[in-house]
Amino acid sequence: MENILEIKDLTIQYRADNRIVEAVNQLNLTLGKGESLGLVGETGAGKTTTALGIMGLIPDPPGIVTGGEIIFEGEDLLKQNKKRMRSIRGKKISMIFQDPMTSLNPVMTVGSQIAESIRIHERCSKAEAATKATEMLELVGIPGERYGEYPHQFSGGMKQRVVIAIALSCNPELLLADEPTTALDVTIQAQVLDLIVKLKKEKQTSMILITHDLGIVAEVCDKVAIMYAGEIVEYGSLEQIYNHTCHPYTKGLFGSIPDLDSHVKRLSPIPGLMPDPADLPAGCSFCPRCTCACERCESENPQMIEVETGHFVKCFQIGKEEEHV
Amino acid sequence: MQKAHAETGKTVKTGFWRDAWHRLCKNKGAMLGLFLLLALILCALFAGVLAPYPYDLQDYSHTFEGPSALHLLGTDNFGRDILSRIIYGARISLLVGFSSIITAIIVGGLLGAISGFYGGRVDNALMRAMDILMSIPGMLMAISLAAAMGPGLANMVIAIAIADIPGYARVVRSSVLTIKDQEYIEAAQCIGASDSRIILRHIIPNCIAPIIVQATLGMAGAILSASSLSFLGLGIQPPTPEWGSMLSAARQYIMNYPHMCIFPGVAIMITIFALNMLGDGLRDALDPRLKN
Amino acid sequence: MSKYIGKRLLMMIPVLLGVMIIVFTINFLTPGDPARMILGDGATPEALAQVTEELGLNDPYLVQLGRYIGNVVFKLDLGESYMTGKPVFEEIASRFPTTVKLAIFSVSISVLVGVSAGIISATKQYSIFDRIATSFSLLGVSMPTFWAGLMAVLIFSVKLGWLPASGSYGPEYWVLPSFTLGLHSSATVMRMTRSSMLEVIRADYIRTARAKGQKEKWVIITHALKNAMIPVVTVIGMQFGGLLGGSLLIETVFAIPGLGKYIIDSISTRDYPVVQGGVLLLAISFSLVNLLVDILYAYLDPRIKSQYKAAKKKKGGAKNAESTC
Amino acid sequence: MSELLRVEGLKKYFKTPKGQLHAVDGVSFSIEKGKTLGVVGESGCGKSTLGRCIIHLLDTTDGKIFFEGKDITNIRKEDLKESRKDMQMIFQDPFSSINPRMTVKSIIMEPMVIHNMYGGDKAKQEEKVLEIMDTVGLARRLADSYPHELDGGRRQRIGIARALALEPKFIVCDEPVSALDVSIQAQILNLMQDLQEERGLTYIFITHDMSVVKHISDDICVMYLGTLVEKCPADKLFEKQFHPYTEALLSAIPVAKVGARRERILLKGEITSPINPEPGCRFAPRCLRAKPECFRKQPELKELEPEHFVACHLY
Repeated sequence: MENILEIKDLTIQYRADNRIVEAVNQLNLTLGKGESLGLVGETGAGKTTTALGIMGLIPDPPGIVTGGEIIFEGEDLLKQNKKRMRSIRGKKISMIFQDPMTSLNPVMTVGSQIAESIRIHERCSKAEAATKATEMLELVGIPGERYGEYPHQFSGGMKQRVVIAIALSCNPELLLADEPTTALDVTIQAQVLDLIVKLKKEKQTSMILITHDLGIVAEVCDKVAIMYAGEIVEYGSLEQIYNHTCHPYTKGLFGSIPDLDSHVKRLSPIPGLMPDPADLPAGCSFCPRCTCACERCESENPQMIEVETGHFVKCFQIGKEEEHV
Repeated sequence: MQKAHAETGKTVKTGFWRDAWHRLCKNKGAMLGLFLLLALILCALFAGVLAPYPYDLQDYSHTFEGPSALHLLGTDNFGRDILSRIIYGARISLLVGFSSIITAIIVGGLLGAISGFYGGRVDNALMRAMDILMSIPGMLMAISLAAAMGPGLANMVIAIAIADIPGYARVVRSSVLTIKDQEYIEAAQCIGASDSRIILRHIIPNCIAPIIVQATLGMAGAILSASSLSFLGLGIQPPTPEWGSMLSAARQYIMNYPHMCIFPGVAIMITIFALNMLGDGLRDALDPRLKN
Repeated sequence: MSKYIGKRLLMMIPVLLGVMIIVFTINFLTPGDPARMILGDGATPEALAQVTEELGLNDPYLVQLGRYIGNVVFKLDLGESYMTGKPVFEEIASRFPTTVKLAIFSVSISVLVGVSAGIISATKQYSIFDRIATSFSLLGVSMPTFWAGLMAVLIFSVKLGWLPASGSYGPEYWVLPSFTLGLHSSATVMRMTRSSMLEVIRADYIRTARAKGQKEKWVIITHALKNAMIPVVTVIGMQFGGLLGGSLLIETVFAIPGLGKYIIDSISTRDYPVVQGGVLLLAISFSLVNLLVDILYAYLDPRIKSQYKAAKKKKGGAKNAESTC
Repeated sequence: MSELLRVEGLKKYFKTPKGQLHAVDGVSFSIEKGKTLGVVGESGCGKSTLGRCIIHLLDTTDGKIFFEGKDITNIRKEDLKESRKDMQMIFQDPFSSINPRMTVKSIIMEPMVIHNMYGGDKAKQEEKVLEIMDTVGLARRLADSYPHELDGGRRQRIGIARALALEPKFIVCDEPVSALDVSIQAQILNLMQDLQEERGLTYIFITHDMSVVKHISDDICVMYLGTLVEKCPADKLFEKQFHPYTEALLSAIPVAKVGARRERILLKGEITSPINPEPGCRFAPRCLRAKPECFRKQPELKELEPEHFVACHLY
């Protein structure tokens, strides 16, 4: 399959008060055309930063992309000039943000916010853009009459639908959805997820879904990447990650969520806390919390190993097990 | 950073005020302001030692003299040394600024706290009254009060304080309201804390920071108002040295002896500048959330 | 919208009544015998008693207050000047336009300079322009108005001889006072605009606009500006109050025969009816300006407008589900 | 088994400019000693208000609350302070629920000081604080730290320690883990279960997270717009639901298993306003199976199967 996006050794730092925070650390990731990738991790793992990096929207200062490549349809996004990036943003790659409450401009009508995106990328008159924006509204399940209303007149779920309409208005090739349903109630979340999946299929868009919810990933994605402290620690197909979990962190994540179907009396959480991103451990960043860490893990950062076709794990212990077998 | 310390077990003593002080120390502008302010306070306290001449020593052989080695900032129409008068003037300005702000904060803060804590009708009545007071521009209010009460230090302090009260009432009310919404107030009710304990232990310590910032910036405003009143002849009366009234007297000589007009104004400016810098710095230091 | 304006107008009534009560009470408490002021020092006790009786000064406070408010509201009668014996209303009405003219000139300068400098400073944070503008504004807010006026006279009239120092006989006489007042208050407007702009630029919806591929210039103009102006408008309204107060000082410094100087002169001649009337007129103008500000506010912020619309159509309530948790 | 808390027809209305907001509208249930009652529902369903009414942070509009058989609905102020020793609360937001100007030690000690525990002996209280810190898994060296130095998980442990300081019998937990990351959430959930076992605590566990509520509760109440729509033992609820809202709610939960996707029931529209609600079932406007009757009369809670109560006209 053709790859639409290839990220190689991407490193993004935030610099403030003589402190360097490695938000994204030598990240590698590939996404095939039409695929949905779930990028899973906890707060501070660097998921959003990665997405903003792809969009070229890292706030500078304090953020700096210090190295790596982001190859999208054959061109390195990090080498493009501002004008070229603008023509890619919103047209070829677009993003749905986490908080629908704050991601819409409170003093502009929702219709004009959708139309704006159309006007930027497509040669059309104001009236044509408005017609298309109304269509987009209806597509995401909002009556077209509400074109002239303001964001505060919409509920959270409705606002997120508007954000989706903006993101999909120019039929992007790649959609970055950053926790699109975290701020919503379960039943509304189900509606919005259904909408995203439906539209993605219709428009054959590739997608990176950023979330901390392994349940959502299981329902929506084909590929999964688990992120910890700015790195991908495990990557593979949905089946590989969920049924042949390898990395101790991924195992810990699964052990932490209560299961609806079986009855477990106690959860088995990961001990300890996420390391301070300004002061990462020398070796494997998960080592201080890992139950099966050895001396080597403390001093040396493991490389990604392919344990089966398309299933990569960043852990020394996995290699060992293989050897023993 | 602190998390890391907690993690590694290094016990670094931190506290809200200590942290705020460290942040303030990093702010060059605020440090400059603090330094200037301390210098002014020293001037005011030790005016008798620092001033080269008594403030009311008249020397008719040396009137209207420009700056010289003998009189660093020159002399005025009575031959009095301007530098000495400015140094003594710091006393009045700081005194007026400080006492009117303290009065305004105590009265306004109390009204605002009552309004915010009890809410409902009390709040409504108090806030409407404040709206009315605020619909008269502060300077105009101070001028009419000063005009009604007549000149003098105490009257000036009262006039400025009254004009400032509604502003403080609003600031304190809004911070009390914000704090009242926090879950830790509910938590305190849950463990059976009395109203007075909640106010004293939980609300006041948390709204002191914005009040300090307001007070610093407000003191600058009060000193400006004081000098304006004196300039209009409604505040401190000659021969007491006050920067505003010095300017008022100097005005008629501006054509020929501009030095009389320049230096007292510079003194006012330095004071206000110092307080503004310190106030801005305090705001950043006391509210780390604002600074990203 | 008209309902909103109507409500604001109604709300002004108690405020204006309150202002009248305050102004009257301050005057009531002022020591000094009005009868003696009118008749002069040589007056006989009988004459004094007669005038006191005629003016109703023996009546209780509330009676006098009621009479005062009745006279002001129904007859526009503010009493007579002790000095000239003419109705105060005529005296102040003839001088008021001068003060209004000065205030309008200065507010225009203040808004023009303050808002544009604030916007440029915020969009180019830490640039040379920003540093210079912030330093100037800091000096500006630290300067007393009257001293700034004196320095302007010293430089432009005494030293350079470009502009007249005092009086009001032609357009050139307006330059120094308007610029002194205007530039002085522009310092505050600039600081507010800058900080409000900086806050808005960091908002999520600005990121959304950038993610659409919008040009930075348009992001600022169409998205940031209107939102940033909401708090600035309030500050401009407050500044207008400051300018009315400042006009007392500036008119005195530049010897402009406006209402401000008239009030100050009347204070020194103890012509209290004039002071009372003048202060009342200035306070009323300030209230009217605040009314304008509120209307402008509703225009800028659709959330305020729709509060009034929602009450009209019942549907609005159901749409915006209230959260109670 | 003995009953610890019983709530009968609890109502809480708020006055708003637009009308009466029916936050909680006639909720009844009881909890047995040492058990956990889970209360689930989406935002705006009144679950937090319910918790705050029980703990007397809010006055109740109507209805009765019995604690250990005593009616505590309109308890006198002096008695309320005493009853605080038995009933405590753990809050949702680990950041706003503890006073930023107090040290960890003084936060945990405050309830002991207020209630003059251990005869007001300071040393004894301090010792007790350290003991509680051990219990909730806070290192003793953190006693003099300020909250802002600590992460969300540790702050939530402080909140739990404060609630434990009075050695209560009953704790209302208002979304205690929803602000935390999954790995930390699991740590806190385990801690709460351990405490329950050791101390025989009784919990009301308020949350919007179905998997958490299933994990921790013995019984579950499902709320919708201020009303209780379904109540039954936790395991049973996930096997069989009667109320259409519960069905939809459960089907909407994404399951972290490959191919586990269930038939999803998508509700139409969004939650309606709790202000001056129309008569009839609150869920009727969104219900896929609503009958004309549903819009006329509010359904009563009926016991359809042993221990399984449902408020719906369909049954």
